[in-house]
Parts: sequence; C-alpha cells; structure tokens
Amino acid sequence: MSTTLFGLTGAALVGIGLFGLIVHPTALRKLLAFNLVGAGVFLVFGVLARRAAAAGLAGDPVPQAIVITGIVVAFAATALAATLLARLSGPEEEP
Amino acid sequence: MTVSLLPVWAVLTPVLGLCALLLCERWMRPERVAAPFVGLSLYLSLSMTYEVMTSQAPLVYALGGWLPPLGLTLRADGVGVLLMALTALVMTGVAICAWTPPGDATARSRFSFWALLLALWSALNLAFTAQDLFNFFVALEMLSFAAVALVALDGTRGALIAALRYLLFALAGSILYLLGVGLIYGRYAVLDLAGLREIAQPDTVTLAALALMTAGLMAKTALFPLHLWLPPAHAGAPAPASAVLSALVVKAPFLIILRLWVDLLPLPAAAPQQIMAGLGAAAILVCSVIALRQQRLKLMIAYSTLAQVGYLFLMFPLMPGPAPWQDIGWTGGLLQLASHGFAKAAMFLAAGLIYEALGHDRVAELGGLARRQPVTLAAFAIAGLSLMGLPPSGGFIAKLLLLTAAVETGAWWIAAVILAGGILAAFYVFRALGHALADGDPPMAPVALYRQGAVLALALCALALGFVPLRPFALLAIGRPLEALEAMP
Amino acid sequence: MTELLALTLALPLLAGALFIVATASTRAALFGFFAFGLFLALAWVALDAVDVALTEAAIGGGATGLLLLRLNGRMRHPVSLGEPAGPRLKIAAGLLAALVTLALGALLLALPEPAPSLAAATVEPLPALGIGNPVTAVLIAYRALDTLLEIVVLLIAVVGLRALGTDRGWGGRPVPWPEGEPSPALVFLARLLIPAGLVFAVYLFWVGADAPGGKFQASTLVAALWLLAIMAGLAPAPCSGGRWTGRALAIGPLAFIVAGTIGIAAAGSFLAWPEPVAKPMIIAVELALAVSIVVALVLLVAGPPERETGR
Amino acid sequence: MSGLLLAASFALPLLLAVTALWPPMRRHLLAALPAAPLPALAAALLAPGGSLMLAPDPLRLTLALDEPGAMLLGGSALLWCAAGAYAAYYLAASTRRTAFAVWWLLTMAGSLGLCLVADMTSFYLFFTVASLAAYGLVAHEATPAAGRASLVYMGLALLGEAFLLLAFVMLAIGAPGIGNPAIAEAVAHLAASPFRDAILVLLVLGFGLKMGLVPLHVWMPLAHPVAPMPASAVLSGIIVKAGVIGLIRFLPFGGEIEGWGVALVGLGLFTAFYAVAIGLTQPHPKVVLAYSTVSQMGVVAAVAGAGLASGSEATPVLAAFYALHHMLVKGALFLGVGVTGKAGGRSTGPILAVMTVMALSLAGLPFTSGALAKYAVKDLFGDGAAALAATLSATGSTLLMLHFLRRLATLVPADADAEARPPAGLLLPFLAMAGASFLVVGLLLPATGASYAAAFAPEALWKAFWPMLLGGALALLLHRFAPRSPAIPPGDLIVLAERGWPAMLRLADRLERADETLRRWPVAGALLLLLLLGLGAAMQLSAGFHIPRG
Repeated sequence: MSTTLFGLTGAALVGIGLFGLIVHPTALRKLLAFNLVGAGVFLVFGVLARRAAAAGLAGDPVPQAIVITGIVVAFAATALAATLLARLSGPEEEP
Repeated sequence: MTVSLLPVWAVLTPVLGLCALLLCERWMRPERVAAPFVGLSLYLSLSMTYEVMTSQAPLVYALGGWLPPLGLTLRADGVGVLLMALTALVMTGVAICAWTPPGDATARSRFSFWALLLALWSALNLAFTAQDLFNFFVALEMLSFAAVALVALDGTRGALIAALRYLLFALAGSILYLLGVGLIYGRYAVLDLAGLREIAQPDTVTLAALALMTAGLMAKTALFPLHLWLPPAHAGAPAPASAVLSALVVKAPFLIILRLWVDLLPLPAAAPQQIMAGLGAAAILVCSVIALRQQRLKLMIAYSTLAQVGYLFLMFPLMPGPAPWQDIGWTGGLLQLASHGFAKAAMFLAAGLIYEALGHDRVAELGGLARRQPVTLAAFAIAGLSLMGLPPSGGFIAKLLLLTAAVETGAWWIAAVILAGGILAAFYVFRALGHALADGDPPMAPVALYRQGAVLALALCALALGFVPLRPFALLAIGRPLEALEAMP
Repeated sequence: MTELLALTLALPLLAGALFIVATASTRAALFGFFAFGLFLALAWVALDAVDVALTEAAIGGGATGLLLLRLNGRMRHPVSLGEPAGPRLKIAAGLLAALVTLALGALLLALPEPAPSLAAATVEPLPALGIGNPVTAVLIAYRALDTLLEIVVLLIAVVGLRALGTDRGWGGRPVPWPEGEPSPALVFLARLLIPAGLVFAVYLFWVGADAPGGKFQASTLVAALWLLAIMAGLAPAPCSGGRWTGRALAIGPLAFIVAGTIGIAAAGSFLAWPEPVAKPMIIAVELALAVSIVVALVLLVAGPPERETGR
Repeated sequence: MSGLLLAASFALPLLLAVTALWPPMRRHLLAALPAAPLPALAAALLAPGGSLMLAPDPLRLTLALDEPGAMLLGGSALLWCAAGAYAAYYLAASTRRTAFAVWWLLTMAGSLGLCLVADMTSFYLFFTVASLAAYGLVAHEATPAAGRASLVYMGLALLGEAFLLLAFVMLAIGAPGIGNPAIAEAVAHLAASPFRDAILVLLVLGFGLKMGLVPLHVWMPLAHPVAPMPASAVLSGIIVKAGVIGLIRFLPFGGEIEGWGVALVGLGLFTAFYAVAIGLTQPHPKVVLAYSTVSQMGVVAAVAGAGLASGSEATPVLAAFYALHHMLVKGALFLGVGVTGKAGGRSTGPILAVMTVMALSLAGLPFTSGALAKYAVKDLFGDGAAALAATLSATGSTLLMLHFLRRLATLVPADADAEARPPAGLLLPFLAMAGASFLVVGLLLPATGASYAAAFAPEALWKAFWPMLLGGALALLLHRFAPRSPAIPPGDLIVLAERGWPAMLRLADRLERADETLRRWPVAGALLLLLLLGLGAAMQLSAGFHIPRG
C-alpha cells in the first residue's frame, strides 16, 4: 500500500514536472521542472524495485542501480544546461 | 551467431581516443591525437561489416560473461553493421574535411570538436549494437550531450539558444523513454530485447511502455511536429558537426524505434503504424515546402533533413509480413536511412566549404560558385540527386522500394506522398543549384582540394548505394529474428 | 504505520513539486527544490533503497541544487525560450499532463502481482565477486558497461561544458564563488567539516562493497567537500585544461577498460572479474573511477573556465 | 565490340561533362561538343542488333539496339553533332558557356542512352537525365522569361517523372521475378496486370507530357523559344522524342487493347489540330515552331494509337521513322531561324528557299522527308474518319508553316548590306541538317516496308499534295478575310493555371506560419504529450485493452 502511494506520487511528479516543462517561459524553471519529472520517473523505478523484493533483499537491485546511473546522467544534463544558461545570461562575449 | 569482441572495441575505441585527447591536450594538436583512433574505428567498423557479410551471422558479445537478463550484450547484426559502416565512412569524411580548421578556429573549438566527434562515434556504435533498453538510454544521453555541445561550439547567441532548446527537448524525450523502460522492467524484469521477444505480450502495460518510448524517441529524432529544435541547431552548428548531426545523430533514435517495433513486439498492422506514417507524410510535405523557402543554405538543408526523416517513418505500415525484415519496405526504409546519411553529410560539408569560401551561405548569392569550386558543387549536386530520389542513387532505389511496397500493400496515399516529396525536393535542390550556376565573381577564399574531394567521395557513396539490387537486401535480414543468448560458447 | 510514514513523505513531495512549479519567484523555487530533494532522499530510505537515497541526497538534491542556486546567482537576466504560453495552451498542457499522470497511475496499478524480479539472480554470484552489496554488484559487474559509459557521459559533459566556455578562459579556472572574500564563518565551517567529511567518505567508499554506500556516494561527498573548500578559499578550483585534471578525468575509464582487458585473459571475458582477485581489482577500479567522478563533479558544478591560467 | 560502341554512345558525353571539374579542360569543352555524339553515330550505323549487359543479374542493366532505336539514335546523334557545332560558334562568347556545355552533354548522354536501353531502371535513369539536364538549357539565358519557362518546365517534367515512376513500379510488380525487369518482359505482362488501366493512363500522362499532348503541352511554347538557338533545336528535335521512345517501348502493340488505341488516336489528332489553331495566332517564329512540334507529336501519338488499335507489330518502326523525319527537319528549322537572323543581301533568297522547303516538308511536301514519313504511316490509320483526319493534319501543318514563313521573313535584317552573309559556323550545320533530312529519311524508307516505286508513284504524290493545296487555299482565304487573330499568350492554358500561383504562394506562407507556431516551445511540448497519449490510445485500441496477469 505504501509502495503504491509512492508510485502514485511518482506519477503525479511526472505530470507536474511535464506541465512546468511545457508552460514555464524561462529556461531555469524548465530545468527545475525537468528535474521534477526525473525525480518522478526515478521514484517509479524505486517502487518497481520495492515491489520486486525477493531473495531476502528489500528491493530488486537492478532498478536501483539503474536509478543511480540515471541520477548521475540527469545531473550531467543539468550541469550542461546550466552552463548554456550562464553563457546566455552573461554579457556578450567578444570572440 | 559469432562471438566477437569487435562490437565492444567499436564502442570503446573512440572512448580511448577521448581519454587520449584529455591526456595529450597540452602538448599535441587534437587532430593528430584523434587521427589514429579515427583510423582504428574505421577499420573496426569495416571489418565488422566484412565479418557479418561473410559469415552471414551477427557478431555477439556478452560483457563479463554475464548473460541477459542480468548482464548486457552487444550484438552487431546486418542492420547494425550497415549503420556502423555508414557512421565510419561519414565520420572519416568529416574528419578529413575538418583536418585543416577554418581560420577563426580556436584552441577551444578545435579540441572540443575532435573530442565530441569521438564521443559521438562511441555513442552511435553503442546505439547500433546495444541490446538492452537501458543501454540504449545511456547511448542516447551520450549522443545528446555531445551533440548539444557541438551545436553550441561557435558560441554565438543563436547557437547557444539552439543548443539549449535542443538539450531541453531531448531531455524531455529521454525521460519519457526512461519511463517506458521502467514500465517494461516492472512488467517483465527483463530489458534485453531478445529476452523480451520471447515473453512480451501485447497487453496494456507493454503497449503503454512502447508508446512512451516511441514518443520520447520521436522527440529525439525530430519527427514533425516535434521538430522545433532541429532547424536552428543543425543550421547553427559548424558545418562538419552539422553533417554528423543530420546524417547520423537523428538516425540513432529512429533505429531504436524501429527495433522496438520490429524486434521487441511484432504488432499486427494497425492504427499506430498509420499514425507514424501519417506524421512522416506531414513531415515530408510541410518541411519540403519550408525548405524551398529558406534564404540560407544550411537552413534549407536542415529542413530537408526533417523531410527525409519523414520518409523513414513511412516504412512502418509498409512491412506487414510476419517477418518484416523480409519485406521490401524494410530494405527500402533502411536504404533511405543510409543513403540520406551519405547525401546529407556531403551536402552539409559542401555547404560548409561554400561558407568558408564565400563568407556566407545565402542561397540567392551563390553565383560564380560553379566556376570557382566545381568539385564542391558537383558533390552538392550528386547528394541532391539522392535526396530527390533520382537515379542513379541510393535515394532512388530506396524510393523505388518504398513505392513498390506502398503499391503492393495498397497504401496509395503513401505512394502519392513519396512522389510529391521527390518533386518538392527537386525544387529546393535545383533552386540552390540554379543560383550556384549563375554568373558572378565574388571574392572567394581558397579551399583545399582534398577537402572538396572528401565531400565528393561521400556524395559518391550515396550514388553507389544506387547499385544495390532491387530486392530485399539479404544483409539487412542477418540476425533477425532475435535469438536469446543461451550461453557464452 | 508505514502508510502513515509514506503519506508524511508523499504529501510534502507533492506540495513541494507544486510549489516549485507554481511559485513566481525562481529563488523560492530553488529553495523549494532543496527541500524537495531532502524529502525525496527520505522517500528512498522509506523504499528501502539506501544506496539510491545517498545518491539522491548527494547528487539529485545536493549537487543539482547547489549548481542551480549558483547559476541563479550569476544570471543577470532570465533566459527565455520563446514567448510564454497563453491561457488556452496552459489549460491544454495541464489537461494533457493530468492525463499522463492518470494513465501512469493506472498502469502502475495494473502491473502484475507478484512482480517479476531479478533480485535472486543478483544475489547468487555475489560470493564469487567477493562483494556483499548487490547494487554494487549490478553496477560493477553485471551491468558494468553501463557504469563505464556513465563515467564517459560525465566525461562528455565535462568536455561539453568546457566547449561552452569562452575562448579567453580556455584551459583556465572557473570564476571564483562567491566573488569576493569568503566569510570567516564559512572558512571555519569548512575547516571543521572537511576532515570529518573525508573520513566519512572513505568509510562510505569502503563499505560500499558490502553495505549501502560506494564510489558514487563517496565521490560526491568528496566533491562537495572540495566545493566547500573552494567557496571558503581554502583550495583552488581545478584548472580545466590542467595536466592533472586531464589525467584524473581519464584514469577512471582507462582503469576500467584495462581491468576489462585483463578480464579477457584471466576470466575469459571482457569486463569479467577473475575470481581470486575480484575484490581487490574491483576496489582498485572503483578508486580510479572515484577520482574521475570527483574531478568531473567539481568541474561540472564549478562551471566552465572563464579565468585565464596563472591568475 | 558493338556492345562497347553502345556503351560509348552515352559514356563519352558523360566523361566530357565530368572533365568540367578540371579547370584546364573547361576552356575547350564547348569546342568539343560536336565530337561528343560521334560514338553514337557510329553505333547507329554499325551496331544495330548489338547488345551489352552492363551489370549482371540482380541489376540487369542492359543495352540493346533494335531498329527503331537505331533510327532515333542515329538521327539524334546527327542533330546533336550539327547543333553542337552551331553552339560552339553561337555561344563562344557567352560567360556561361561551360555551364551550358555541361548541361548540353548531360542532356545528350540521357537522350542518346534512352535509345538503347532495354531494362526499366536504365530507361528511367536516362529519361530522367535527359529531361532534368534540359532544364539547364531552358534556363540558360537567365532572363525572367527563361526563369518562368524553366520553372514550368521543371515542374511538369518532375510531374511526368512521378507518373512514370509509379507506372513503372506497378508494371514491375506484375513482371516475373523481382528487381529490374527488361522492358519487353514487363510489357508482355501488362495486359494481364491488375493495374492495367492505371498503368496505361500513367504512361500516356508521363510520355504525353514529354511529347506535349494537349493539355500537357503548355511548357513547350514557353521553353523552346527561350533557349539559345541550338538548344531550341535539340529540345524540339530530340528531347520531345523521349516521349516517343517511351510510347514505342512501353505500349503493348499487338495486344488486345483496342479502346486505348482509339483514345490515343483521338488525343493525338486533337493535339495536332489544336496546336495548329493556337500556333496561327503566334507572332514569334520560334513559338510557331514550338506549336508545330506539339502538332507533329500529336500525329506521332496518333500513329502509336492507331498501331495499338490495329495490333500492328510494325508500329514502333513506323513511329520512329516519322519521329526521325521530324527530328531532322525541326532541327534544321530552328537552326535556320538563327541563320535567317544573320542573313542579308544576296544570301537571303537561298536561305529562305531552303527554309521554305524544310517548313513545307513538315506538311508533307512531295519528294521531301515529310512526304515519305506520311506515306509510311498512312496505312496504319485504315480508311475511316481517323485516316481523313490524319490526312487533313497536313492541311493544318501547311497553314501553320506558311504562317511561320511569313513571320520568319520579318527576321531578316532590313539594313544589312548586300555582302552580308551568315557566318559559316552557323550556316554549315544548318545546311547539313537540311541535307541530312533528305538523305537519311530517304535511305531508310525501305526499313518501313515501303518501296520507292510506290512512294513516288503519281497517285501517292497527289495524295500528299492535295491537302497542301487545300492548306494553301485556306491560308489565302484566312489572309484575305479573317479578322485579326486573337492574342493568345504562348503556352495558352498555362496562363489559366498560373492564376492559381498566388494561391499556392499563400498556402506556402500559411505553412510557414504554421511551422513557426508548431516550433514554439509550449506548443511543441503539448504536442509531444498529445502524441504520446494518442499513440498510446491507438495502440491500446488496436490491441484491445488487456490487463497483464503475472
């Protein structure tokens, strides 16, 4: 039951994040919204892992490992986007 | 199937090149460091193609000896080696063309270009050989990050904005894809395509996961109407980068869609395929018309890419058989993919040389080009031939096969769209050619002949694909249907 | 009881998400994101995924939040990607997003019971690998290729980030942060936290083989400490084109590939760990990876080089 | 050996075109034009019946030279030679002569290759090369008129290609085996194809466009006159014959499809008279000649139709023979228009005399190639109304040609001094073509199965002559009594079609604006979700909802 609750929370986060990603005009807020979608998706993975608990483990380690990889990738994406934003909001660079 | 380490090295050689670039940054010129890795990767890809063609079996490797569903495999089948060979040849052509950097190149842009080029190569080879849904995700992210940085390489405001839009939209696509992967795992606890093929059912969860992955990948491949990011990104990147982006990078997500729909769960022909073909048709018609109205050569070529991506999506309803890889629609679509790869790479590189020579790429002011850069222009024209789908070219054979498939399946509207797209493409190519052949004697910077030759060679590759026999091409069926790896022999 | 716990975590998550999307102030949204990250990490603990919780706390909430907060401080004007959506478009987007949420929720409820699982399969080979934490085993053995390429993703991100810098700053250091003299309190805090944090990081790294923890978590902690030191003026930001930076970045993937190649000879397969020395090899590779990850993370948070070398 | 000669027919022009990439060669390219068609000429003389497999089985690119092919190949090669020599002089000072030469050589390669290919892919290849490369010839002058003409030409040529491609695909589906069937094999299965009627419609549309069958003729009166003189000659003489070759190769003569034959006869004869009527209103001699080409191609189409209806296996040779006559004569006439423009003084009389003979040859003047051509094909039409109409088409041609000659006379420079004469570089090719029309067509008459004795018998001569007399009389009457002819712009129907142009532009504008909207971030984002949900719903519906059970 509690697992399901987290699953539904994940689904809601995906929806909220997608909405923000679509309608927010500024890029920084879009980036935040993307991270919300990411959090929702990862939470869904966590729920899947928890549901698949077996063999004495509290969760299936494969989706957990995938989430760890996914979080790092999402961070790299955020860093790249942040750099672009910083360049764009800074003064015009002489070539 | 043959157990072979070649696919692993094909993925890792460019990574080693990237590491070498980082290690040697301070004392060697980046192109010198990258060159051996470019050569080695080319050799690996071509020898894999040779291996697969001679043995008629895919090359497979289970990493660490761990079999799916726990472990990961890399597998180069017929389609995989075709695309890897395409990638290798295009990359080599681009590398030759970028060997002498343009005059305004800086240490930053040169180092970054070569490093990102190798990164892209690794990502593409991974996308073409991976068998695991999450492995695809990693490949796509490597691809997107490298591609975004390439788009922004010139550092102009326009390029930066284009890169940002590209990145954010690609991320939206990836996250939807990842959600689909999650649902598949929750349903089957398997992410390996061959394993899934044995157990997957067309039930609600599986289909929803497929829809999520497909929609996410469509955003990444810039299928109309999800194309907002592509024109400014491909037109704003430095020309060699545009060539790789347009010719190769948008193909990787498409190939994954194709594999999902063919390898994972063979669906009976129905509404979804028609939707995909419908979007493809809209892409062809709308984007060709817009290409026709562009004032800048690179934007025209970018819109042409959108239209040509549309052709790829026409193939979904055109392979209705139980073994789609035996249908001519399959051969036609994949030939379209390959010939567009060569032709578009040649076209963007030609546009780049034209830009270098003239200092601009305004279509209306290309006069005098024919006299001063005949080789570049010939390459542009030959590539254009393939885009128009005129003989003798890979584009023609591809169009012919798709057309035949459309007639055979009674999809008359698809036949009409293919023909109309060819006419529109001819108009935009001839428009540019007509201006280039006009009188004029603008000041022009010299461009080394070997670079023009590399572009011509790529265009001739597109031409050579026109001599593929007009029938289901045996190479493209090697390794299908997927078989689960039972044990490491 | 667990339902209550879940509810106390889920509600703030939802409220936080809504706040982040709805608030007009970007700064408020960013602080909201920090809080959100904290609750998210707790949710992961509640889901019995401590490994993920650590990663989420360190990277998902911590490093990302830090990065964005710093970005917000540096931005002179907001960057817009086109005109804002009109009311009709907003309603349409809201409806579509709600539909996606509903569909996704329904799908999650429709998943089969009992859930298929690879948990048993991941446990079985653990003794041969000499590690006790199955998540680490997935990362370093079964799906080692993913992990190797994930480091490559970080590498690409660093290369991309440098590519996005200015020509003037090429090969130099990132701009200092905060600009000006660091506050004495921060310096004091840094001096206090850094040694303790380093000890904890070593512990995390070491237990990662058998218990929750591991290279990522340890590396992020080290990276965070380094950033703290940079902020406090106790350590320089890494020089992006520097000799050691390049070496540090390359050593992780190179060590992984070398170990993989040794696997061909010693265990018959690329990226296989030869049984007697599996654990030491894994630890050596993880150490190399940790070096690369720390440097990559610091570079990614610190931003592209904008200062010339030698200044 | 003969096979190699066949390959050289199109390979030499192609190779010459490629040398344009090499700067030192570029200067001499224009001068090399007359030599380029020589292998084709040799092939037409030496290699009829020869064949060559260019690429083996799966591709099956095959060359083969049969009798009709040899006729058209030889005739084309002759005209390409003469026009090439003419062009070498005519365009020597042009700044765009290299580009002209490249387009010229590509067009030549396509048109020559078209006469000798036996498989469908190669046929489409050469057909396309010929028709698209000719775009460069039409557009060469870079005037607004040339711009408009080349755009219309291009659009219709591409439309024709599209019709043909679809027809070929449908044809190949019925043919045995997969891949690239030989034309003859595919056509043998045409009658049994489920797509038979669609294929025939598309073939007639595609080839009719090239030949200028009404109402697909609209590009010709625009395109032929705006090109440089030698290019007009090959456009009107040779390129339109691509359609004739297509009909010869692809219509199933000897099959049981009488209705289609009758329809084609009707379409052809209607074209023949319609073009005369419009041509009579045109002031410019080159435009009149273009309408005459439309009219003559109508006759050829009628010949093909009559052959189809009667099931006569000789039709290809007869149609080719008629086309050969038209090719040489029309080539000479276009070259002659340029010569007339340079005439003056004592040279005027002889030049106009030659032009008169050539012009009336088109109407079937006895002892000219026209009389022989008309004599050869007359039996196909039988005795009915079609035969009468075909005979009366000569009356129409007489009218049109007399009109042409009147308009031509206005071109002679009024102020030229008595010693003025056209330069030899223009005069010789013109005279050579005029001579060739007599010689070649005369020598080839036996190939059609007719005998000289019968062809020159008084009865045959009278049959050729009375329609011309009638035409002459009508011309006098028209000249005397007819009101001033209405001003019909060249291209007649195209003017109506061009009314739709602004609407097309508006549509394109609208598309561009729609694209801008779609590329707005929130719109694209919402579309992504919409697509996701739509795709998902479509997939669920097509599979039927089905909840998984573990």
